[in-house]
This record gives sequence, C-alpha cells and structure tokens, in this order.
Amino acid sequence: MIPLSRDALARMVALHLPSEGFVNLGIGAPTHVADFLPTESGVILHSENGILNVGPKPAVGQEDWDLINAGKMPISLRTGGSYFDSSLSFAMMRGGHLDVAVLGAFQVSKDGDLANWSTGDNGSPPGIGGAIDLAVGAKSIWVMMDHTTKEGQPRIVERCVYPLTARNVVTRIFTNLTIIDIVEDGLAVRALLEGLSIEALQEVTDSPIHALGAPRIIRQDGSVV
Amino acid sequence: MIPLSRDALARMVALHLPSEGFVNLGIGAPTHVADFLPTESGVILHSENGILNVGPKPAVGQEDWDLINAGKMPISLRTGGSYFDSSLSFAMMRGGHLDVAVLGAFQVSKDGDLANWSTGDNGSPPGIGGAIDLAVGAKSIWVMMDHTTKEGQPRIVERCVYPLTARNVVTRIFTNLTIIDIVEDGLAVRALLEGLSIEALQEVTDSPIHALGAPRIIRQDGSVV
Amino acid sequence: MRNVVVKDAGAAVEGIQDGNAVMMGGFGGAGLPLGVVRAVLDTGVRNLTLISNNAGSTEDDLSLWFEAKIVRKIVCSYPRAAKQFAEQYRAGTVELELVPQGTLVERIRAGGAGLGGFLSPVGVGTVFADGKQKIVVGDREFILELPLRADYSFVKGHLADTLGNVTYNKTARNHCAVMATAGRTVAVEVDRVVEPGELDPEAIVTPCIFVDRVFARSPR
Amino acid sequence: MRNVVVKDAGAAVEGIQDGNAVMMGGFGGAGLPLGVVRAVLDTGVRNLTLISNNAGSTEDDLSLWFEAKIVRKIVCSYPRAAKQFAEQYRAGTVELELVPQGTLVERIRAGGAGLGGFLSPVGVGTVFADGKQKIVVGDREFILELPLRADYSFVKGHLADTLGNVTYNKTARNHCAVMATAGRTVAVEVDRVVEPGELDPEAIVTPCIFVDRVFARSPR
Repeated sequence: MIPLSRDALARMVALHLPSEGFVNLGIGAPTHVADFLPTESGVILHSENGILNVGPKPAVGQEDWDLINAGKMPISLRTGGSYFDSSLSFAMMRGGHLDVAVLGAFQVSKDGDLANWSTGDNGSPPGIGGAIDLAVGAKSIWVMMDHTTKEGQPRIVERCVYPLTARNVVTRIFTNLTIIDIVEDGLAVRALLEGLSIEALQEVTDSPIHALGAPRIIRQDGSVV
Repeated sequence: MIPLSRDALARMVALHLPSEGFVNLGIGAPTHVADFLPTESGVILHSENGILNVGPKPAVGQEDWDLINAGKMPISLRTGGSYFDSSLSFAMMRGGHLDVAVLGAFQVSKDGDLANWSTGDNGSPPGIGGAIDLAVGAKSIWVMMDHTTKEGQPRIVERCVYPLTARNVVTRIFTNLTIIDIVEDGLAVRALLEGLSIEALQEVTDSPIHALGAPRIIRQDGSVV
Repeated sequence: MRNVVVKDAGAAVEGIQDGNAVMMGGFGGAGLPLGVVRAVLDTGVRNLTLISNNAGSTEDDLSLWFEAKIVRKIVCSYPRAAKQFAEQYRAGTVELELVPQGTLVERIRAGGAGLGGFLSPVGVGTVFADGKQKIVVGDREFILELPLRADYSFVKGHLADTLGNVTYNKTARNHCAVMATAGRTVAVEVDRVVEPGELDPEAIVTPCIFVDRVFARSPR
Repeated sequence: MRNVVVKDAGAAVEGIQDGNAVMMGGFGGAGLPLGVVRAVLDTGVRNLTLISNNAGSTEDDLSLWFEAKIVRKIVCSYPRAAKQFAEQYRAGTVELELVPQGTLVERIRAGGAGLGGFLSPVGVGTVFADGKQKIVVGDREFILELPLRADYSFVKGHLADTLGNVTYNKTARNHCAVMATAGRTVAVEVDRVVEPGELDPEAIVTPCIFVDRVFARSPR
C-alpha cells in the first residue's frame, strides 16, 4: 500500500469540488488541484490578490507579471473573469461568499482547529498572508496534506501544538491515505486508500476516528469508488 | 440696505471656493452655487450619490435619469469625471478628502455646532441623508443660509435648539448679510454687506461677534471688495 | 457553465417570504429595480423589512409597497418626499430606523464583507448616537455601528453576463454595488444580458460570485 | 485645470522625511512602484515605517530598502522569502508587525475612509488577537482592528489622466487602490499618462480626489 502521490491527492480533491462552485486554492499543494479540475466541472477559481475565474498558467514566454496568483505565479484569466482590489477580494473571503477554500496545513485538530502558518520556529520571519482570512470566511474549509510528517508523526491531532490559524473551521481533511469529515461526534472516515484498514489509519492518527458507514475506496490515482 | 438675493449669496460663496478644490455642494441653496462658479476656477464638484466632476444640468429633453445629483436633479459629467459606488463616495467624505462642503443650515452655534436636518417637527418623517457625513468629514465646513428666519429670529446662536447634525464643525458662515469665520475667540466678521454696521449685524445675531481687522465690503451682487 | 439568467422579475423574487429583510438599490429612481418592485407586490408577501436609501416618491416606485402596506419596518436615510410612506409613518403602522446615508452603506458593506461592525465618527454628540455603544480610540469618540444583511438584495445593473458579472450605469451604481454583496439571495435587473467575455474584466463592478439571479428588464 | 503630473519618481517622493510612514502598493512585483523604490533610496531618508504586503524578494525591489537599512518597522502580512529583510529581522534591527492580509487592507481602507476601526472575526482565538480589544456582538467575539494611514502612499497604476484619475492593470490593482485613499500624499507611478476624457468614467478605479502626484514610469 503506497500513499497517494501529490498528483493523485490533488486529483482526489479536484473530483470533490462542487460543480460550478466558487473555490480558493491556497498556495502550495492546493494550487496544484487546478491542474486536475475537469473542464466540465464549471468550478470558478478565486485568488485573493484580486481575480475571479483564474485560468491555467500561460505558455513559457507568455507570462504577464501583472497577472499572477496568490502564490505569485503567472496565470491567465478565463472568459468571464474579473479583476478587483484586495478589499473586495477579502470581502468575498471573510464575507462567506466562497463555497470552498482548500488549504494546506501543518496540523488539524479533531475540533477542526487549523494550524497552517507557523511551526513556531523563531529563526525566520513569520508570514500569515491571506490563509487566515480564508480559514475564517469560506463556507467550507477543506485541508489537504500528507497524513503524517516526514518523521511519521500524525498531523491530525487531539490539539494543535503549532500556533493556530483559526479555531473550529475545518470540515474535511484530504490526506494521502484518507478523506475524513469533522462532524459532531468526531473524525468520520469517508474514504480509505485501497488496502488500508481503519485500524492501520488509527495508528497514524492522533485522535479517535470512526467509519462513516462503509468508507469508500480511494484508488491509487486519486479516484474514489 | 437690502439683504443679498439668493443669486448674490450663491455668487459670493462661489467666489470664495478654493481654486481647483474638491467641493461638495449640499442639496438646496448650496447646489445653486455651481451656477456661479467661474470656469477658470477649476473647482471639481462631488455629489455623494457617486460622481466626481459634476457638470451643469443638461438641456431640457436631454435629461438622463441615471445621471443625477444628490438632490435627484439631472446633471452632466465633465471631461475627466468618474462614477463610483456609495461606499467609495462616503469614504471620500468621511475620510477628509473633500476640501470644502457647503451646507445649508437651520442654525449654527458660536462653537460651530450645526443643525441642518430637522426642526424637531414630529408630524412628517425625518430625513438625514448624507449631510451628516459631509459635516463630519470635509476639511472645511461652510454654511450658507439667510441670516435670520422668516420671522426675523437669528440663526447664528449661542446654542442650537434644533437637533444637531454635528458638533464643532462649521468654520465659516455665509449669510445674506455677512461672512463670519468661527475662530478660537468666537465669531469673527470677515465681510459685511455694504451699508451694514457691526452693531446692526449684532442685533440679528444671537451670540457676540467681533470684527476681524477691517471687514471687507460685500456688494449687492455678492462680490466682495 | 454557470448561468444565472432567469426569465423575468417574477423568477427573480422567487422564494421571498413574509417577514423577510429586503435591500432595494437606488438613489431616487436611479438604480431602483422597478420590475422587482412590482414583482414583489405580486407575490403578496407582507411584513417586510425594507433597507433602502429612500422610501419612494409619489411615483411608480417603492411608494407602491407603502400603499399596499407590505412594509413593517424601513431602514433608510432619507424617507422625506415620500407621500405614501409619510401617511403610514404618521399612522404609526410602519417603523422607521433612520440611518445617515454613509453609515447605511457602510453597514451594508460590513454585512457583505463579514465584519462585526465599525467605529464611525458620524453622529457622535447627536441623536444618532442614542442607544449605541461608544468606543474611544486614542482621544476620539466613535459610535459602534453594526452590519446589515438581508434575505434578498435587489439592484438595478446596466449589463450582466450570463455568469452574473454586472456593470452599472452612471450614478445608478450608488448603493447597488454594495447591496449586491450583502443579500443571501442577490438578484439583478439589467438593461441587457450579454455573453461571458463581452464585459471588460477591468470594468466589472460586481463580480459574479455575489450574484444569484439576473434578468433583463422588460421594455416599458 | 488641475494637473498633477510630475516629471519623475524623484519629484513624486519630494518632501519625504526621516521617520515617515510609507505605504507601498503591490503583491509581489505586481503593483509595486519600482521607480519609487529607487527614488526613495536616493533621498537618503531613514527610519521609515513601511506598510506593504511583502518585504521584497531577493530581486530589485523593497529588498533594497532593507539592504540599505532605511526601514525601522514594517507592517506586513507576508515577509517570508525576503532574504535581506530576514537578515535584519534576525539581527533585531527591524521591527515587524505581522497582520493578516485581509485585515491589513481593511485597516488601510478604514484609514482612508475616516473610520475609527472595525470588528474583525479574523484572528479570534489566535496570537493575532493578542493585545487587542475584544468586542462581543450578539454571541460572537470580534477583535477591534485600528485604521492605518501614512505620510506617503506610493502605488503602481496602469494609466492616469492629468487630473489624477487612475486605472490599474490586471492583478496589479491589489492593495494599490486602497492605499491610494490612505496617504496624506499619494503618488502614482503609471505606464502612461493620458488626457482627461481618455479614461472610461465607469472604469476609473481611483478617482482623482485621492491622487496628488502622477508620473510615467521610465522605460527599463
């Protein structure tokens, strides 16, 4: 049983985004989700630096450095897109107008607390950016991350030890092993990587999990059956 | 000695507006000031419903009811004008970006308190509109009004009896008899209608006034020499 | 692809219920979605809370709502010159919350932008401060003003594309652009519906994320 | 007629003094007025408070200010990936006030709009609430965030007319439009200066009332 590749994880998230929904993909791994969105999904991507209906990155040599995403990478504008200033952009975010924000995370707690901006390392300057506004404002906050740290430590925890981004906001976690919903009675496993048992997943998860009905099966390519 | 006509009062105010200044003319008599602005003044007029660089009213039959001023009368847009929404328009006002707001008033106190939205009559619905935002926000608040009520009662008073619009905001009063600055040590008469004495003006003013140097002379047409 | 075009004003107001809070764009007649005014009347809803800069004149406008007595409360900056409203007001059958115009639009903006309120210098030392929390910052006193949201926001745009991006015409933009951010359902009456790509992305005032329904005004 | 065009970046920064607060537009390089970056360096001012989303990368940008040690404090949302800043930060020679990006732009807007502050849900229950007043409205807790203004706001526009009306280019609009409302002196570096009337009145983003100086960027 091999954990999902980055591509497969991105594909799995992409396939779950609501049709015609307004979605912000956080910087880092979440941005990669855009590459796996089916064209017929109708998903409209927002980037907090002031653009709605983000299109794919332009061909090499065609970059316009006045047309970038929140990760400061060149993008394009889809037909029907628009530009606006940061105050309107963050009004969209904080005001609950986005259907889903997909964010990376260092840790997520069983209560949906999110820690994704700092590991508390005081050696380098901290940066918060717009992730915190997304975490507070979008209708649904999804996290995508590796299930454990490089050292094998769980990232889904009873209580975050890293500085929080926001409390009680995450509703769904996509990892390279599973899809977990954070619901009233705890962490509910909706889908499991093919060949992985709930018991094995529990071993790398620092908070009790339970199955939501019969969990669906995640294939190696990120599709869920 | 005849008090200034409405036209002459409007002309007097127009001649005092700062060259190339950003000015809002309140609804009612102040709106009339626009008709007396010398073209070379370069004054740029703002109207709070979302327009900068207001031009004259259009010819009869040429009215566009999507192009109106705060008094809901048809206007035009001068070259270099712009449209914007109410939130930006009131940001201009409250944020101190206008050089002068010219407002009508029922009463002004010696401390610059302004009462211009209600006479306390409970029979008809009150209306506040945007006058209060102007009164708080513009760099200079000028009032233009008849010196007394129709019944001959002073409008410049020790203390307003009508509900206040804002406290300590008016810096200059233009009436059909005088121009008075509200300064540290009280009401300073800058200009007097030709033939009118300070003593005679004091009789129709309910708060002590004093001359600022030798007051200039207001001619019957509203010019000041 | 997303398409928010509905066939007429009736479809634009679908779902409105007794007791709803409704924002109506416009300053005077400019920006007032007139088709919506009539369509709401036709639904027979009552007890509305109306958030609007004005309360109608004596014309074919929001006065119709007061004549039909479907407004329980109005949040408004300038309800003067509104004959039907004035009658209801004097009879005590409609409640008025009078709000300075700039404060009104800023409260709506706060609602749409997810803020809990803002500190305003407007109204300090006047009756507009009555009953409101005062907060001192530095040596200056402010009034805490609270956000406004509504069940429905109805505004008048100029052009909209089928995705729901909207432009406005001249001073008809007024409160419309902000109200379009603060309704749970936002419907826009426009002069014309166009295809995606026909509006300049730099000149779109209300991006489609805020808009749920769009319809073209019928020729009068 | 009003004409705010000045000849170059040097004229645009005239009057800047030691200890001034300076807003610099831009998100990454988009919207950063690069001519101003150099012109401010050339004046020899020091001890600036810099309000900016970023702290430069290692390129020809705000990093130059940190290399030259002319910034005493930065108010910023994302100073990571800024090598020269990081060195100063680690050495303790520059103060950092870290502000969430949306809060940063909203504080600047509040400054420009004459508000005393606003109630934000962002940061509640985190270190971003430390030292700030909490205000409960209904059953929800908010943080009181205070306005930001500056002695100078420098932003990058696309086109400006001689009156000072400004448009922006694509995502280079970002913080620029709001910063242009919140400086005591506002100077805009643009790609091209045009005559009044050449800009669409519906598409002007920053009306000229906010703008004190405009200059055309030199070809690089």
